[in-house]
Amino acid sequence: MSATDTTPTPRRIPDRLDKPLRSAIFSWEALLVAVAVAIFIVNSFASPYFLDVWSLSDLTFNFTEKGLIALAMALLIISGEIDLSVAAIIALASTLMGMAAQVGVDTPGLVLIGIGVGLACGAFNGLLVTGLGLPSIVVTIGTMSLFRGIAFIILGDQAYKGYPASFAFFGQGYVWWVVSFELALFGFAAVVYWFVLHRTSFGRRIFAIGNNPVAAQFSGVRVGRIKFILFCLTGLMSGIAAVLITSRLGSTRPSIAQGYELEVITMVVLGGVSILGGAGSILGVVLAALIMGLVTFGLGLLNVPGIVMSIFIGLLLIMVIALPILWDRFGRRRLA
Amino acid sequence: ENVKIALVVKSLGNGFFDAANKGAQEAAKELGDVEVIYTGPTKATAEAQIEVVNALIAQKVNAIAISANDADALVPALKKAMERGITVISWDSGVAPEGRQMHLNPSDTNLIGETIVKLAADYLPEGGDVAILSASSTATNQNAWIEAAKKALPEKFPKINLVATVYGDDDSAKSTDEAKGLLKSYPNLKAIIAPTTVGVVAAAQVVTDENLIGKVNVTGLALPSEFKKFIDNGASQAVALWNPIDLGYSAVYLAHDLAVKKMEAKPGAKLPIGRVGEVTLDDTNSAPMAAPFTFDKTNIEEFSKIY
Amino acid sequence: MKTLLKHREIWLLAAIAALVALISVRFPGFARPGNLATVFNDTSILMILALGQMVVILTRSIDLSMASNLAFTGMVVAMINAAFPAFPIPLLMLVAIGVGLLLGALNGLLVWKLGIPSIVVSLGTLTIYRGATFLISGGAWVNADQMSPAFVGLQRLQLLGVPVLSWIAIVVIVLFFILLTRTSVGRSFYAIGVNPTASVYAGIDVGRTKFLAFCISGAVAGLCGYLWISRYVIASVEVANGYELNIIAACVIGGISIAGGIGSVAGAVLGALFLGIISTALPVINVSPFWQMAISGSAILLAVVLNARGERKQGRIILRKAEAA
Amino acid sequence: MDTKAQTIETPMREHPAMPRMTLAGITKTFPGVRALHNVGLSLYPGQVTALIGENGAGKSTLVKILTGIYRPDAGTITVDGRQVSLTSAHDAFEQGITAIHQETVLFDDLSVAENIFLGHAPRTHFGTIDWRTMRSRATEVLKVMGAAHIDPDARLKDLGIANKHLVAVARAMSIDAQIVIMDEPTAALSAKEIEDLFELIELLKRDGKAILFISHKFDEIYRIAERYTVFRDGEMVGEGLLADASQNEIVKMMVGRAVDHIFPERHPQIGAPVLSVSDLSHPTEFDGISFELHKGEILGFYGLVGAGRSELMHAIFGITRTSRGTMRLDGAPVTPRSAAEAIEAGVVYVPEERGKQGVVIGMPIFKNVSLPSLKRTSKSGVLQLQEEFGLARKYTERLDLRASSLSQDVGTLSGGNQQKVVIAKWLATDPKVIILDEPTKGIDIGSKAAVHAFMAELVAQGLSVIMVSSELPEILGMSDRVVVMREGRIAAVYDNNGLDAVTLVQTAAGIAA
Ligand SMILES: Nc1ncnc2c1ncn2[C@@H]1O[C@H](COP(=O)(O)OP(=O)(O)OP(=O)(O)O)[C@@H](O)[C@H]1O
Ligand SMILES: Nc1ncnc2c1ncn2[C@@H]1O[C@H](COP(=O)(O)OP(=O)(O)OP(=O)(O)O)[C@@H](O)[C@H]1O
Ligand SMILES: [Mg+2]
Ligand SMILES: [Mg+2]
Repeated sequence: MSATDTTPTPRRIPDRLDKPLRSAIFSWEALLVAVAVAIFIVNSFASPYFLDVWSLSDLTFNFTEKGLIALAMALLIISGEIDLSVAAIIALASTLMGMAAQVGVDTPGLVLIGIGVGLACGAFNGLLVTGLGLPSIVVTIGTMSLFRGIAFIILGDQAYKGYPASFAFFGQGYVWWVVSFELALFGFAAVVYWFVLHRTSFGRRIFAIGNNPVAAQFSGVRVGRIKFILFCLTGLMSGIAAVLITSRLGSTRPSIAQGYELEVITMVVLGGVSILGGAGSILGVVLAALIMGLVTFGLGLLNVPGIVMSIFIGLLLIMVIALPILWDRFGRRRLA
Repeated sequence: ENVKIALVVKSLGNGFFDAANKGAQEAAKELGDVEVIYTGPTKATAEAQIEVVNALIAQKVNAIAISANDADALVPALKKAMERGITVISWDSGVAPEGRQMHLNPSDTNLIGETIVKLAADYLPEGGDVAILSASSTATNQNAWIEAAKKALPEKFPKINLVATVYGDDDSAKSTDEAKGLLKSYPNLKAIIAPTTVGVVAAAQVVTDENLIGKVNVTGLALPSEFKKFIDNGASQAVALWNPIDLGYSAVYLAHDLAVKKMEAKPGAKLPIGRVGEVTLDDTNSAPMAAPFTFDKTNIEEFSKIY
Repeated sequence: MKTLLKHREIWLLAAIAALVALISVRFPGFARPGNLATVFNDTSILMILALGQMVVILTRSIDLSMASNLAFTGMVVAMINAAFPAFPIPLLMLVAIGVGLLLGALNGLLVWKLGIPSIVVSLGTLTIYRGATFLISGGAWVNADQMSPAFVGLQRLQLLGVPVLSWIAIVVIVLFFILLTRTSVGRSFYAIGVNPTASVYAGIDVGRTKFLAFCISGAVAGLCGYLWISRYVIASVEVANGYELNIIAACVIGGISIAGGIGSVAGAVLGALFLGIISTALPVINVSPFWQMAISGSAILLAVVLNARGERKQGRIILRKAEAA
Repeated sequence: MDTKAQTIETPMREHPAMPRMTLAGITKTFPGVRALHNVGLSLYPGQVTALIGENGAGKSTLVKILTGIYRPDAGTITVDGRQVSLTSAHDAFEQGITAIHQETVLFDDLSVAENIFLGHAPRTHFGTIDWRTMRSRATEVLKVMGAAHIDPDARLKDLGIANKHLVAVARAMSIDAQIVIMDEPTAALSAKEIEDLFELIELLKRDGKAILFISHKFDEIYRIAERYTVFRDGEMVGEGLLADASQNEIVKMMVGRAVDHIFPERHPQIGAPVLSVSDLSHPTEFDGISFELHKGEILGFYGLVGAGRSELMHAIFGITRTSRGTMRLDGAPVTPRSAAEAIEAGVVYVPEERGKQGVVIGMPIFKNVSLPSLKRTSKSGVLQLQEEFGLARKYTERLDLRASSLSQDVGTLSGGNQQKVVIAKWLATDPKVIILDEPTKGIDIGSKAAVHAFMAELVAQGLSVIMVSSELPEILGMSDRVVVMREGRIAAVYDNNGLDAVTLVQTAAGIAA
């Protein structure tokens, strides 16, 4: 970044200075790829069972549902907001699907209900945040209790089961050989979200809002409307995740998906999305999802308790963010 | 090549399951060719347990013996395990029949239901109000016991009046709040029945703290080592439990027999379990291990050293 | 300033009084002083934690790791007590505060020296501290039987008819009151929350002040680690799992602005009390406990909406003078 | 605290032999901007030194260095003969330096008393803050300043901008300092308050304090100061006794050339009304605003700080909701409910706070330029980078933007070049009316002239311009007509022929001529 406007430049301003390769090599995504590959290799050596197509396929279930939500959450966090109620939305959507299943609603209807409830919950969050101008972190801490609370009121100590047989496909079915429906859906959604965030004017506006909401508003970006849409999207993805997880478990309890919100946010932050908004990429989030799947599954194969895995994830989270800062600081001191 | 049997528990760190693991290791030694993998999530949720099951499937274990956090949610994952040729049984807290080959009840459900009420009734010759403090509202075994207890009440204990059932989620803070709530709402409460090792400790501590020793009797299912203090101080007269060591032993023994000796688990089948004896499967392919054993002042000292 | 803040707390107090009155209709004994004292005692730990969290929130940060810190410290003191029952309890409490402070300082250092956003730091340490709890204990529980009578009994001792736990809460409340209203450090927590740039101009080291806030929330979490374990007489990895959100909820209900700079000791205490009453009263008045979550969720939303109204900038009334003229 | 002891022995006003504070070789560079280069300055006890320079000359930067907010890249600071290093605001207090900063840096949610005493509050015997003493001392300080009407218990948020500024002055006065720095202290004050402030300064002089006074107003400078130092483009270009220098000489030092060459020659071709605003009102900010803007016209908006001009423009641009009134654009009624709608209608706004409202720092130049035009540069919502680069190049090159590439982060550009990006962004939307709010605030001389020339070019092409400015020369040099606002209302509208500065100032301040 040695270029400044003090040096006289020709009247013609180039589009960009050539450095795509260099920046790609030193990017966050490259760091994550390196971490993912390293974990993959370590896993292959540590457990003889790891390199097996079915193992690798089962591994994906550890992250697909959370990953789907993380895609939308990434957009929301890039825009400078956050949604802590996603897991509670899953609980409520799943509960209402269960209710519907009890009265004989069939698979397509159940899917619609799950997604619809998710969307409605997202819209409720969005309305409170953008309509009343409340801080999203507090609003969604509130709705987190509210949504799951409603699920508890409806279901109490009961569980819904007896979903139609065809409903099992979403969480347990395979599209082709070892490729599960969940994985395929995640892959498809990742491509869609990548396209939306990085290739459309909507995505551009999300970045603008995250970097400077006021300037974005003064540039004609409808900040409130876009944030509202992002809350709806996050709700929608939570609804989809609710369909998948309900189908995978074949039953519903109000305590379903407890604690998912923090895992989803961890995934997003690990993926290089700035918690302060304005920066991030879908590729990073997908890689982070993969890393979390690899770590949890790999350590699971070694029968390491889950809690130890979470230490690893926690350390990874802080280190991956701290390292570039330390690197930068150390580098600068050496130069000075 | 050793036979790998996974003993999957509701959550790690629970004294009850640690004792079961002790029994499992004993069974492994006795059977000779068995390697026991003692595992489970740290959080007692079905989702976490499914991840554990998936990892076990990938390790191609020969058998899984699971104490489930949720009777239904684990079914798909365990079905997948069975499809991949793994023997699956549940023990302690059961799985719905389609998710396992057999279920080993620690004891007869009706017998447990009756016993927990009896423990309260024995010390209430005049009768009175009692309440139940259970674990999580989704815990299969607890729900079955409570059901059985309610059935036994009118016929066998007409003077006992069950006023409430509350849930402490096997969380000591929540159980404490619930126990306090019970004492407040029902000033005439004579006994709290907690058929869960976490809840029973919380309830006994509350009774101790509120100076209600002698007025309210805490009873239920408790590990002697964890509960000795409250028998000693009088907060509780007696509690019951089966032997978790035997339970772990039996689970591994049965899993081994089904996996290696290819015994078939079908209604009416009689399956031997080494030193513990023999069980007979009922028409849901489940079987009780033994009658619950009662601990009181006379024997708690001795058993608290064992488990 | 005074009047507006006072209004906020008076409203909350009124809401609590209404709640108590409502409960008394169904359960007449509830409003008895003795019972209210019990409610206070039952809510003490949440109050203390909320005060610690408040200090951090005042500085525009957040500490998600308090509950994990509590679990870790609780396990440490429980294990010490199990291994050395003779270890004096007051000293053990100091150990708890010290261990908690250390963990808090670690959060604070990462925020101060590396400038990582506090939500990321504490999200990381949330899992790390709980994982560390598992590592030091090997996953095993410390049971009632392994704890010494003094360890368990201290907070239950009655002093002037009030349990020591309540006294501890009272002392902590008073200390926080002094800290936040009578010391320059306390005022600088507010200052950097209200306007970090102006704080630099006023000679406040913003990073160091945030670090101190995290040290305080850590120390408080450590103290509560001991209190929690000796109260519920079981130390396990799962202790207080997810409780961080209750603590934040108490702060939010108490009118502490998540954007920093606004909040009071009375607010935090009343916010905690509100949640405490809901959780202790529902079982008492026979409302299914399954309603509890939805009720506290609605309370949070209501509190946020009302507080946002109160904080809304009034706008300058430059026209008033012109109109009068 | 040995500075206190020395106060007493230097009461001499007539022969200030020793400077109280001396700066030498101070250099400070920001990314892309050299704010100060090898400057020096001396302050004498009992004397006021005026620091003079155009916007962006580096005056405030120097103040921030003296108060420990910024650290200089090079140079020395000597106080009472001892070299000191100022690494935080706290160090500055300890050295007996206090300042009224240009922007009020105070705490909205704290009380007035605390705003005055934060960081140096009086203590009780126990070392805790003594609120009672603090309140009474705040009352005292405010009274000395002639601001007794401010309640020390009021929350700062609830004060008007002038009163806030008085609190900032009170804060500086509450510190028993030997060196007092005032960065444009009169900008937000009314005539009476300015008189009170000058009395206060006389008092401080008599106490032997050394004062640095920054102002753009020469009458004030000649009235209160003994010495002057002039900065131009971050360098010191002259210093001496005011008694020896005429205003013209000083202006020449400041600007480096004759003043009347700054504004472009114009031959306005005024056409039909484009924008007519009638009775536009807001509950608290402005009331009953009616005016017309014609094709090819530059309409100046003048007023004192806080007159409500920016708020009015925000309303016309759809950011703020109005309570009453109508707007017509080319005869058709418009009621923009968002900036997006205003832009669609053809009204665009170059905001006053460039960094906050103008550019999206963190995004490259071309993305900033295309942001309001994304509908046109993308195909059914899909970005077309080449279109964007094309658009950005067309307009930035036309404005002679200085940047190394279009992918450079706007944050790394100088203020003037950022302003060009904002203007390029709007030109790309093909607007009818362009509102410029303080278009040359904080812009260096070269860019300033370029912006003015460009404004002239725009109207020559048939656009209409509203220019909000607090700089009289700019208003007088550029506008065809001038609207003067006072306290949220239009005080007068003048044609700009033979209009003089005095009339404008008096109208803006509400003083009868
Ligand atoms: N924090 C900063 N980062 C980058 N550039 C800065 C910063 N502060 C000031 N500058 C630049 O340094 C130069 C000097 O600014 P400064 O505020 O000192 O001017 P000034 O003489 O006080 O002007 P004015 O009369 O308008 O107040 C300007 O070009 C300004 O844009
Ligand atoms: N009393 C006040 N309290 C807080 N903010 C104020 C006050 N007066 C003015 N401001 C702020 O100053 C900015 C400009 O205000 P406004 O539009 O009223 O004045 P203006 O005539 O444009 O003056 P200028 O732009 O020269 O400051 C706005 O952002 C406004 O919020
Ligand atoms: Mg300045
Ligand atoms: Mg303005």
